Amino acid sequence: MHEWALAEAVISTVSQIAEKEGFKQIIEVKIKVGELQQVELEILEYALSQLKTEKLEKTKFTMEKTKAKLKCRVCNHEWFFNRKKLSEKTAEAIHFVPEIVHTYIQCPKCGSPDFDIQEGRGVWLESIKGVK
Amino acid sequence: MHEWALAEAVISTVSQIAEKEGFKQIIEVKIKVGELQQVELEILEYALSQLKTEKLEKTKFTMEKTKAKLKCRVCNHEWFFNRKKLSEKTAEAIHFVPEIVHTYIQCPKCGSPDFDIQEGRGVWLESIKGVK
Amino acid sequence: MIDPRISIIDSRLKKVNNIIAVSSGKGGVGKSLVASTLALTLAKRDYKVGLFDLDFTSPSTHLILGIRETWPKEEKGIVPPEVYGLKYMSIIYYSGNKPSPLRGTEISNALVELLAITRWENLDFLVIDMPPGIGDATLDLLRLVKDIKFLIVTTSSRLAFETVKKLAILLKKLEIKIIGVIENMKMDDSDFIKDQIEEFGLSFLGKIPFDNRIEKVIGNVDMLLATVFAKKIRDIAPHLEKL
Amino acid sequence: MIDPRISIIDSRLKKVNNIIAVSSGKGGVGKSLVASTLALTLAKRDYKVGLFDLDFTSPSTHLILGIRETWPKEEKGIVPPEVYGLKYMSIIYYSGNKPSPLRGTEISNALVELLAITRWENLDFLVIDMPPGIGDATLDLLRLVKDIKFLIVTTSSRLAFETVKKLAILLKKLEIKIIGVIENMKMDDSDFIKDQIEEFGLSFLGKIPFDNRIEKVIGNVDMLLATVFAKKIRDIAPHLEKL
Ligand SMILES: Nc1ncnc2c1ncn2[C@@H]1O[C@H](COP(=O)(O)OP(=O)(O)O)[C@@H](O)[C@H]1O
Ligand SMILES: Nc1ncnc2c1ncn2[C@@H]1O[C@H](COP(=O)(O)OP(=O)(O)O)[C@@H](O)[C@H]1O
Ligand SMILES: [Mg+2]
Ligand SMILES: [Mg+2]
Ligand SMILES: [Mg+2]
Ligand SMILES: [Mg+2]
Ligand code: NI
Ligand code: NI
Ligand SMILES: [Zn+2]
Ligand SMILES: [Zn+2]
Repeated sequence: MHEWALAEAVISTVSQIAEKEGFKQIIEVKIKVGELQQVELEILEYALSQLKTEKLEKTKFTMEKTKAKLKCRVCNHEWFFNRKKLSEKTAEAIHFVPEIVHTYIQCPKCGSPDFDIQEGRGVWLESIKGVK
Repeated sequence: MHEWALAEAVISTVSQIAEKEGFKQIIEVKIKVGELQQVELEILEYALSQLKTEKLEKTKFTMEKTKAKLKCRVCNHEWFFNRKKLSEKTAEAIHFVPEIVHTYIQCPKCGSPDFDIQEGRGVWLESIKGVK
Repeated sequence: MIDPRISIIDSRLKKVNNIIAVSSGKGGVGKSLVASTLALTLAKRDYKVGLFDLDFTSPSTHLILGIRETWPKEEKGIVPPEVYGLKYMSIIYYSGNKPSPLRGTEISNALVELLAITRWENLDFLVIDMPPGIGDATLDLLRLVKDIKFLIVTTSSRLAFETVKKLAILLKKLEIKIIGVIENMKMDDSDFIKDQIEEFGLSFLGKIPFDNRIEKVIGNVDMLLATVFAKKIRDIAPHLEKL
Repeated sequence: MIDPRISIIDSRLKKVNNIIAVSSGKGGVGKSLVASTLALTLAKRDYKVGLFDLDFTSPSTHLILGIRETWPKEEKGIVPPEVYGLKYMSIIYYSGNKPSPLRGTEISNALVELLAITRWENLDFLVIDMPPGIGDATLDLLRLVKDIKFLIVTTSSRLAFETVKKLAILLKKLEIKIIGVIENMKMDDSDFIKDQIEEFGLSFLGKIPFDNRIEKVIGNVDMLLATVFAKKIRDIAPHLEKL
């Protein structure tokens, strides 16, 4: 359940932004969760609900999963990350440190480990709405 | 006059694309030249005219300079590269290997050499128009 | 899109009193051996100590310590397991013995991730074993970790020392604390490096002799701590206790 | 936006017969000393040889060769100057002795630039001195340079060899030619590394003894070529002439 740590990061960032923008209440926070990291949305949601501060009492957290798109830097081939092909242990390693994908996955076309995670890595804040 | 080498790269790339797209003639090539590298447009233009292949006989090369925008990774400060502040030798080093700017320039706000060249580095092909 | 991880790093390290990057610019000067032995030495003196291997493409400290079959706990983040009295964190938990061909952006991203999710909690010292070069890992620590202090390792060779000078110039310019410089694998008694270091305004922390029996103790902590190498590190440790 | 540099690299290297990356994964094993001495040795045998220092944040070969006051010519690109019979290229022409704190993306970009504008012309051998680790420089060479061959350097230490194994596994998987492995700074006569290398299906090219007088010849090519180190490299050179 290291989703908790990521939720703390979300709350801390949102609070900082609220401070900076002078928001009294945060209305909505849109979060994108990349599939590569296999974060469990329910756990993330639960953690967020537990970590809520005053300004975040009424906040609606929306979460959207993004597919993990990989692109080979050698042959330009693009493909999607497929968790099902991996062992439990490998999937877990990628869950903690998504870059470790370079240790376990190669370009299906040319075999290179030199690819770019173009989309779908980790947790991102897409937008934050608040009232002043 | 290492602009010649860059012109060769442009011609080689344009020719490759013409081949791939099945262009018989290239009508227009738009080139962006970043200020950081201080490429001399006249020399680049001259080199291109000398290196023209058959398919490129009637090509119009348009060139646009882009200001070099730097952004500090530590404090997020953004600023523009100013060649005039540099010695002849330093400017020349950056002319050959633009990344060397990290050796000679620091963020004017926080002093860090850890900044991003956001725009205005090197020679880029913006678009290529041709007829089949 | 905003990366939420950056803002939490500070609070993850809040209860760490001293964060010490064992660094050099040059590879193969003994950074990993110094970092490991120093962390063990401080732990023996009853400090709470963490060791974080940041050399993601060629990690070594797990070999030096002889670590096997430990794994971090997952508990509201990652809790580094305790090995030989150290809270120990390395990418090898995730990469195993397999190659991890990582570009700089990936090293940077993995580093941010680990800083954001690792719960070091209370530590007197967090010793960081740095990769060679002045690249993403070094620049990210400078960017993300407040009050980071550098412990620099060199050998007597000009090839190492010229690189170390570059690192020192950079850190000085950025007004980063340099604890001092260790001259490792010393073969003679010359004061050449010491003099240059002091002229440069840095503390010279000591000379560690070249010891060709060191290889035999790789992987055995008790034997490592019985070497001359470890004795010299014990002599240097008080410089850190004073921080 | 298309980067035009990539497409010209191939033709810049067309007249180079053998491109040899002296590599290791591990730092401080002697890559730079091997690369420099090997390049000099091949040049002495009347081959046309280039030496390209790709360790951008801690370049060393200019110190080993004792290079000063040379500068590439600008002639439809950059023409590397000839020093001691070698066409010699290094970032120090541009960075001088100053620190160059470069992230991986910047190393990659500078590497592409230099490959795109440097006119090596006819060469029998281009020897490339690699940085430690498996990072941007290694991945870019694999991406951009056809027919690149690797010469791997290790020491007898497990700390070096474990990293070297990772590099070798990676290269083998990618079906990249590995010329062989050199065991440097050898202190005893054991065949441990040799046996493991051969078991792994690689050529073992030879052992180079540890020689504590090497430091005195840094910067002096004639003296360097008179060492046991250079003699061993001469014994290894035929492996390259057969390529
Ligand atoms: N004082 C010393 N005497 C002999 N060998 C040493 C000494 N210090 C380090 N070594 C050896 O030198 C090599 C490089 O050390 P390491 O700690 O891996 O350096 P780095 O982390 O800087 O690359 C290893 O094989 C190590 O065992
Ligand atoms: N055979 C050897 N005997 C003694 N010292 C050596 C030997 N080979 C290399 N060295 C020394 O070891 C250090 C590391 O060598 P270097 O070529 O810089 O390694 P790398 O390029 O792998 O970092 C240098 O100080 C060098 O002079
Ligand atoms: Mg603190
Ligand atoms: Mg190390
Ligand atoms: Mg060729
Ligand atoms: Mg080197
Ligand atoms: Ni988890
Ligand atoms: Ni020029
Ligand atoms: Zn591919
Ligand atoms: Zn700044």
